[in-house]
Amino acid sequence: MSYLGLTDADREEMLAAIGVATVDELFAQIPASVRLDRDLDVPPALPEVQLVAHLSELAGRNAHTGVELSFLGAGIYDHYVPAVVDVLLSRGEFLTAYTPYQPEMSQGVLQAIFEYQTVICELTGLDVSNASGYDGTTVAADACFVAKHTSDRAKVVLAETLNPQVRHVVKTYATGFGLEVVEVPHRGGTIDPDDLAVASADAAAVMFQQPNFFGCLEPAPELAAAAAEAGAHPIAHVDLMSLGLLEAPGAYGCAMAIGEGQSVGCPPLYGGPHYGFFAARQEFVRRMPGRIVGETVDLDGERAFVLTLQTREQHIRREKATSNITTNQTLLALAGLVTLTWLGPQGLREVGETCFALTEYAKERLGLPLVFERPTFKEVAVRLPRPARDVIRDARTLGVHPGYALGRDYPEMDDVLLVALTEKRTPADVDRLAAVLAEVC
Amino acid sequence: MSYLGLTDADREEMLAAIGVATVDELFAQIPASVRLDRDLDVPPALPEVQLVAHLSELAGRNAHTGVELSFLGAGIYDHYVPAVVDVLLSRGEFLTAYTPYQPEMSQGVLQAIFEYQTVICELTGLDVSNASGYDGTTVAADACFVAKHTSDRAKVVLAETLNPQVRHVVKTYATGFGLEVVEVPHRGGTIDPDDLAVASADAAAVMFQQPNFFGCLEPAPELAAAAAEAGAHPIAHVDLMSLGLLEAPGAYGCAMAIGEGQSVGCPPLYGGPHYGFFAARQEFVRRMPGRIVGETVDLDGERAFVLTLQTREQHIRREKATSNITTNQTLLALAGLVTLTWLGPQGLREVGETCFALTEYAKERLGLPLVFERPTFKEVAVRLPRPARDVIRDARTLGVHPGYALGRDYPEMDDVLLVALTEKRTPADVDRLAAVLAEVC
Amino acid sequence: MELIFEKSRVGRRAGRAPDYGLPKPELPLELRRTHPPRLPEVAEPEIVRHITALADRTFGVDTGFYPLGSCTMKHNPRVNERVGGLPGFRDLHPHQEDEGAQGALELMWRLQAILAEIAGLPAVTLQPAAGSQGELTGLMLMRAYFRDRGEERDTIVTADTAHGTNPASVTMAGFRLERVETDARGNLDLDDLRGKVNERTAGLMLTNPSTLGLFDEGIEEVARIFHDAGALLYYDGANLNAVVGISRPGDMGFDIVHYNLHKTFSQPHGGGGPGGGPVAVRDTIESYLPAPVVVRDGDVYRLDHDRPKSIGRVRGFAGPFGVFVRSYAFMRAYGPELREMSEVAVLNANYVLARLKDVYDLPYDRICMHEFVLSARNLKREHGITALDVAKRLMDHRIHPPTIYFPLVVPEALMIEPTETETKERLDGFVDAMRRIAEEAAESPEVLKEAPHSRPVRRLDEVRAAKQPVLRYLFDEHPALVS
Amino acid sequence: MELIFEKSRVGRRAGRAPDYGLPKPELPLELRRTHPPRLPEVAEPEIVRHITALADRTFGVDTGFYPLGSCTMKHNPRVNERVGGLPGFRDLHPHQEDEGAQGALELMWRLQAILAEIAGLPAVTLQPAAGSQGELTGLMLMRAYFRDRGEERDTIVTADTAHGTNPASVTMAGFRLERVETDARGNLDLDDLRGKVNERTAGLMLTNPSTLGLFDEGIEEVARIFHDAGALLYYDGANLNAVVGISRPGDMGFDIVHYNLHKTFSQPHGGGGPGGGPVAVRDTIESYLPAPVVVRDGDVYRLDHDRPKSIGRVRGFAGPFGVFVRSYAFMRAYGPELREMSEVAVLNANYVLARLKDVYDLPYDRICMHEFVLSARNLKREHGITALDVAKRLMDHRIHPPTIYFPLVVPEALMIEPTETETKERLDGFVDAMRRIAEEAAESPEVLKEAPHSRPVRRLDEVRAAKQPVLRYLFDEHPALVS
Ligand SMILES: Cc1ncc(COP(=O)(O)O)c(C=O)c1O
Ligand SMILES: Cc1ncc(COP(=O)(O)O)c(C=O)c1O
Repeated sequence: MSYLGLTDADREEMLAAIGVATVDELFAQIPASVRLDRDLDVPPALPEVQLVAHLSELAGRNAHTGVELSFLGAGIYDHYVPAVVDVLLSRGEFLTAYTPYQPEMSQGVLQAIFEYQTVICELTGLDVSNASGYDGTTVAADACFVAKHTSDRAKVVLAETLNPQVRHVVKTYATGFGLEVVEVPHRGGTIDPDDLAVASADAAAVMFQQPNFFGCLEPAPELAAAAAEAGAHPIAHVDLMSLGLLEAPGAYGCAMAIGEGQSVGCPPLYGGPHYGFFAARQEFVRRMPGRIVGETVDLDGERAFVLTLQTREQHIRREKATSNITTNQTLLALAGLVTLTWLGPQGLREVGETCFALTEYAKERLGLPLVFERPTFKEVAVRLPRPARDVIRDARTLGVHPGYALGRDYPEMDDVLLVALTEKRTPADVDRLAAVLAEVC
Repeated sequence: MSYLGLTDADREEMLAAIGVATVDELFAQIPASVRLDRDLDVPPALPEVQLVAHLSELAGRNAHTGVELSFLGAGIYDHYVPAVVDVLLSRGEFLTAYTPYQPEMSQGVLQAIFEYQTVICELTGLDVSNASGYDGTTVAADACFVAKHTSDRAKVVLAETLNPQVRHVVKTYATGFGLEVVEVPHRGGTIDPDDLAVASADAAAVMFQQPNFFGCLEPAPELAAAAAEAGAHPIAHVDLMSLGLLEAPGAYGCAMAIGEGQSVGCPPLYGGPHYGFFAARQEFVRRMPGRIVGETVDLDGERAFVLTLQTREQHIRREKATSNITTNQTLLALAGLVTLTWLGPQGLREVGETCFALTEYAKERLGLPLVFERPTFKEVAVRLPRPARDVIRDARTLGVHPGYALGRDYPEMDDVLLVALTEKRTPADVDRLAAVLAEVC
Repeated sequence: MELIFEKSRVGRRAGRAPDYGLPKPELPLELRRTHPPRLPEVAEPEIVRHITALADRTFGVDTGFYPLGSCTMKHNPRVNERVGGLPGFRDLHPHQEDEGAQGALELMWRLQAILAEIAGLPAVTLQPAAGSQGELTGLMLMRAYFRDRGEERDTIVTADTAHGTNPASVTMAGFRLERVETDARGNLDLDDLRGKVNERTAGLMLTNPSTLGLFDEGIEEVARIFHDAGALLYYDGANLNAVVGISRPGDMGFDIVHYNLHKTFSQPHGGGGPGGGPVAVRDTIESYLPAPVVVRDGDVYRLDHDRPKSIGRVRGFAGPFGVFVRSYAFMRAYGPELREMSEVAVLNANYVLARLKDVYDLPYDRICMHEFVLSARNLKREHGITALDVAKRLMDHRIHPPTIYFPLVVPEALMIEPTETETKERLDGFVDAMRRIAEEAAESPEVLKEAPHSRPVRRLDEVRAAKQPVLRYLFDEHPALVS
Repeated sequence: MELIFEKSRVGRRAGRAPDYGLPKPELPLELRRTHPPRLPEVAEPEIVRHITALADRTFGVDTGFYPLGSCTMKHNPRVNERVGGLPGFRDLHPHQEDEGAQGALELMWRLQAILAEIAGLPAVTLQPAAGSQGELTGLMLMRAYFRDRGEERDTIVTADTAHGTNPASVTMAGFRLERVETDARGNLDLDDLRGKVNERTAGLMLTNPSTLGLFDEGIEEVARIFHDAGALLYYDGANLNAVVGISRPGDMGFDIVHYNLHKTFSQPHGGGGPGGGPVAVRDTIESYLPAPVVVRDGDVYRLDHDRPKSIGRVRGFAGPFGVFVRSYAFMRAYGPELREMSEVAVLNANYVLARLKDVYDLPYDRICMHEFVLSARNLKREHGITALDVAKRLMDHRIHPPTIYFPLVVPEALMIEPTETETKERLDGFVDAMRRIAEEAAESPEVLKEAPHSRPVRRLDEVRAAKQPVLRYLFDEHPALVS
């Protein structure tokens, strides 16, 4: 087998050294009744040539952004991933290393994580970041857990304009956490601060999304204020790619900022793996979930990096840990670091400006009624004369995926299409979308 | 600009250190009359996002083997390039290093070339190999040059069954080398040893190809014998991928063995870059062109590797050098080394057996008259009821490229199609080819 | 080495966004960013060198032997990276309609089928992001299962050898924890166990082979005890690499199983992640699985979101798809010979064990499975040399240290997992290094105390890191660099 | 470090070919291989580690500063690797009909157009595989040009500063060589030149800026001399990086120009290659260019093989296409700002020169272009320290040495080409190292003589390598490993 290196001679010598005659003897400790007495019933082995052919055939039956002009977003965005990221992903040292438990062996990955934590703090305007969570949904559950344990409150308030998958995951975790989940409906596409103030009463945390799931810009500072007013921790669920233009959550009083990192450094990849980021104010650091890298010195006083504050973690604190997370999303988080380094402050700002401008252009070009009057950033909800699902089906036959059917999550929005614009789309692409929609509507 | 790192402040400091006020002053030494007083008239700069889009658009207008079932060969073969080659090509240290002039900085690439030279010697059955030539055509010219300077003869004999491009390049170089080129016609698809014996009289070298351009197996040992008999150096142009099954040229008396390395480790890539390999008997080593790596020891007596026998080379011998080559094809040659390592002796043998078996299957499945009775290896010439060019055009509309039109090089073979079979093609692919040919013929 | 922020200079840049010359709209003032983020300003050449330099300071399986116990640091085949990068996968949007993702859905469906066969359980969810989340998912499934039955069960039993994620998951899932002892042979102590299982017991969480690398010889009785009490058994799949094709958790009596795709099925560990933690269950539990689930109707595959009894989703979309591509490719490269993968993993471990047990203490002297746990307590007693010292000294042999101080039941633990992809030469190199270190413990203990001697840094002041945490770059100490 | 053959064991393997279960045909006995080749037998994990270990022992631009004069070791943008790997390029067969290769042909046609504009000459062939082959092609073009005119010209003039490939190409092309001296300012000596140009002169081969990094101030007069004699001028484009968008060889009076795509236009050097050496010519020479040439008919592109006056082909197909993709992408990333590329290359070189000329001898004290040549003769005279010693000591600063002992007209030459992609910090680091080494030459010369001290190997016995050549692995000394 290509991946195994023992020769028959090796096996003989090794069995002799162990003092058994056959490999089977090594499994004698397994009761016969629970041993599998037949071959696994799985497809036969494929040589690499055929393996690649088989997977290429499967890949060939997916309508990816290279064969279909797509305006899908709704949480996962087709931003450009720079080629320098390939350098990171192709370095075997990063690819095949694990969690840096032994700092002397892993200064490179430790320093990279420290740099990642720094850019996350910079973008969110907060003090501390962990080394990544699973994705934009699980970090939301983590944040609620932290909020509960840093308040003596058991209620969390979620904006209805928060990504439905995020709300869904929070609810799944809530039972185990002993949390009550309350949702605040939107008014015209965003959350009303007064509604939020009411709901926030004795809540541990309030979570809203900026830009929100409809693509609208929330009155985030007011929402954060309303929550804080009620003694609840304001938590913003943000898009890193927007933070070159939009205010940092820390700057308008958020206790924590979390989100899905995919838009920065990861291709859509049918939903993962991506990375969730988690940033918070200093006061929460000892309740934070996940790995955290800190700076220290070695015996010679040289700067060095190491996993720190581990007394929060499961391998030390076990049932008292702040989380059970072990394997995280380091490699993807580092892809985010590399992308942000490549963009720099100007690049990040430019990407935001281009997406913003394209979205305004789309609003006017598509000539369809806007569902909400609110300002937007890179995504807009338009009303169609027909059910969005049907329009999508018809548009796809013309090689264009026009966007996301909001009716999937909001039954009353069956005729609403959510159109996402990244810097990879051009005005000409928007013109084509307009033409196709005109044709199928 | 993404690739330039000087800030305005840097420029100021640097100009000051130089003692000039502007960058323009640095170009004062260029006579005004030969300076370009306008911007270059070239297309505008593209940000990476658009650059990738532009090149993807160009790539999208090529019928590659992923979108067309192809049986093209005729010198370039679609063999499988293993994924381990990606590891080599993605390591920046190999990618961005140059010729290892300073051995202490380049032991890795030097050792790799030494390993490459070794596998080439093993496959060809010869004593020495250089670090690579440009491709399978230029190494043929090199070999003729070596032959001329190791004999006092000025004639080279080329088999008509030798790749036409190879013969063409030898002729282009011949004038400068002061060589006369004679060609020996084939009889029924291969060279007749007696014809060759006659032509070889006072020739410096005789070059034939195994398997030959028609895919036929030459009576190589007899050809080599006939040449040697006449005092001419027998030179075999071979396909590395065939040498797991076919006899090593050194074993049947060849003085040199050369060829196009593409089939081992390089994708077709519209013709390059690939690598030409050059192996010879010990006696020719000091006349060989190109880089050669040798083993030696360092000051501590440790084994180490270094470019050697450099007195052959242009940077030392100038007009007396054995060649003018400087930049060669190292990275591709190393892709060949990695591929041969991945295959090992069994793998190489298996690839040969699979190609050979598929070719026999194709002969029978296609049910078309064979142009030649000779045994073949991985390519076969079949006669069509219509001009091959027309058949190819029609077959391509059905998504199949049936092969190479031999009429391109052999006017008398306008109705002959050369079909190549690599291990990437399956019996089902051959069946499809048969069906398509049946339909368009 | 400098941080990327220290290589930053105002005005340098690499990436640019296209400017399509459209009018520049204005953001509402109160929402605009006030201070630009201090992202590094570096041109591409130094970005590439920075990544390269960081890689040079990182040790991976590609660099050398990495016997990190419990983590299954096997070779990661490169063809998996190649297929993982196919545009048809990489550039596929997760909201794409099912008709436009048939290839991806078929891959997931096929992966579910292979995983089910390996576990000996019929139903699989691919959603969990890693083993730990698989555990949490499994416990949520238990809760849903009992609630549906109207049973009140609030306790989960774990072994004292359990990995920390097990108890942590128990808490996160809102259960009470009950710990059971390990007996002299390294199996669960059945007497202790019997006393701890009752009508409040929801289930057991067990790693088998255990974190001691030993298969629980009483597993059938263990299963009987829980099932007789109406409780369920959860299998922590971290050690599945020992038994693929040899013994199936479902046949052992487990009702819920998680897999670690990044361990057993070779998703690269990526310096900490990503991973994948699919969960397989008995048919009695299937209806509670997280939605969506990949189903097949005739020749058509689709995501089934309509699962009324589902515990709900535990992460976004249908799971870490890129991990599925790699693990599926890995399994297809082996086929039924996956059994050989586990056989060699166990053979390699036992060979190393056989060659080391005379110089290090072996708390449980048995044939091991894919890994084993030695103790350096003999070196500590005789020379004051700890497991940590041994670990640090191994670095000077260009070997990554094993897992140390775990499991907790073994003092000065050295948890060694060679994996199946190592050659005998590598194993011998490790054995020689470990034996040499044992000698050095006697001859020159100070050399060990000072180790490592050949790494970019020496031992770190970890206390300072925790006492005065510096968790991000402090720009204010380097004003010159700030934009 | 072990050779791959020393990691080989009989029976190990990685790659397998598919077996389609077809009947196994038999080869004619006399053609069958008698002894299997002793290729390495290694499984994939150790192949990957071997490549990784070899890479760790190789220094590239990605590793650090690489001012190898005359080689233009600039940063290689990674986006070029990405587009170079697009299936539409990578998997395109060169015999594909033109209709099936329109994208590739358009790319080559566009590349030709940009190259022509840069050279200021109308016609381009992309075929030559590297600069040296470009030279040979250029000389063949001269021969064809004069033959067509019925002129008998057999002599080529080159400068004493010329790179070795120039005279070597002259011989290969069957011409006689005439050498002309360099004057005190580093320009061609016009008096010497006039005496050597006559009716037998086919042409001049010149690098401008020269290998001294100096632009020939008399270039107009030089051109006049040759053209008046009816001869042609050939431009060795190795140093084009100094003048892109600033001065065009065609405008200088050159009739034939080669480019080194792997230098000026960033094709990665790959440890020695591949490269690309396109050639541009005046319209009077166009008809002799190698066939095929890429031409455009309306919106359709095709390979034109029908060139009756062509010198013929100099390599397979239409040239190293993968190199074209990278260089074309590189040029499109710059656009007209290619001028800035050259400006910064010249600025960087002059900055380093300004900071070093007080400690090393500067034979020609002028503003330089993209590179410059210092001499260590002062160190040799005063301390016995040679250019070689300086080069070896630089390695201990993790800097690749410059080109040494070339050009031949400068004793103890150190030929330094920083390129445009280096930051000021890198340049300062190099300056500091060079100055420190000059101090060490006085303080502790033995440290330099013994250098390098920090590389995987120390200085090598190069004489032994040449006297007793070992050019391949000697299996017979390791019988155990042989299959
Ligand atoms: C025994 C055991 N259980 C659970 C886990 C957690 O798995 P993961 O890291 O995939 O979350 C691990 C690995 O860290 C482990 O070793
Ligand atoms: C001045 C000069 N001319 C010609 C060449 C030959 O170019 P190439 O290496 O591309 O064949 C080189 C580079 O080696 C050079 O420096």
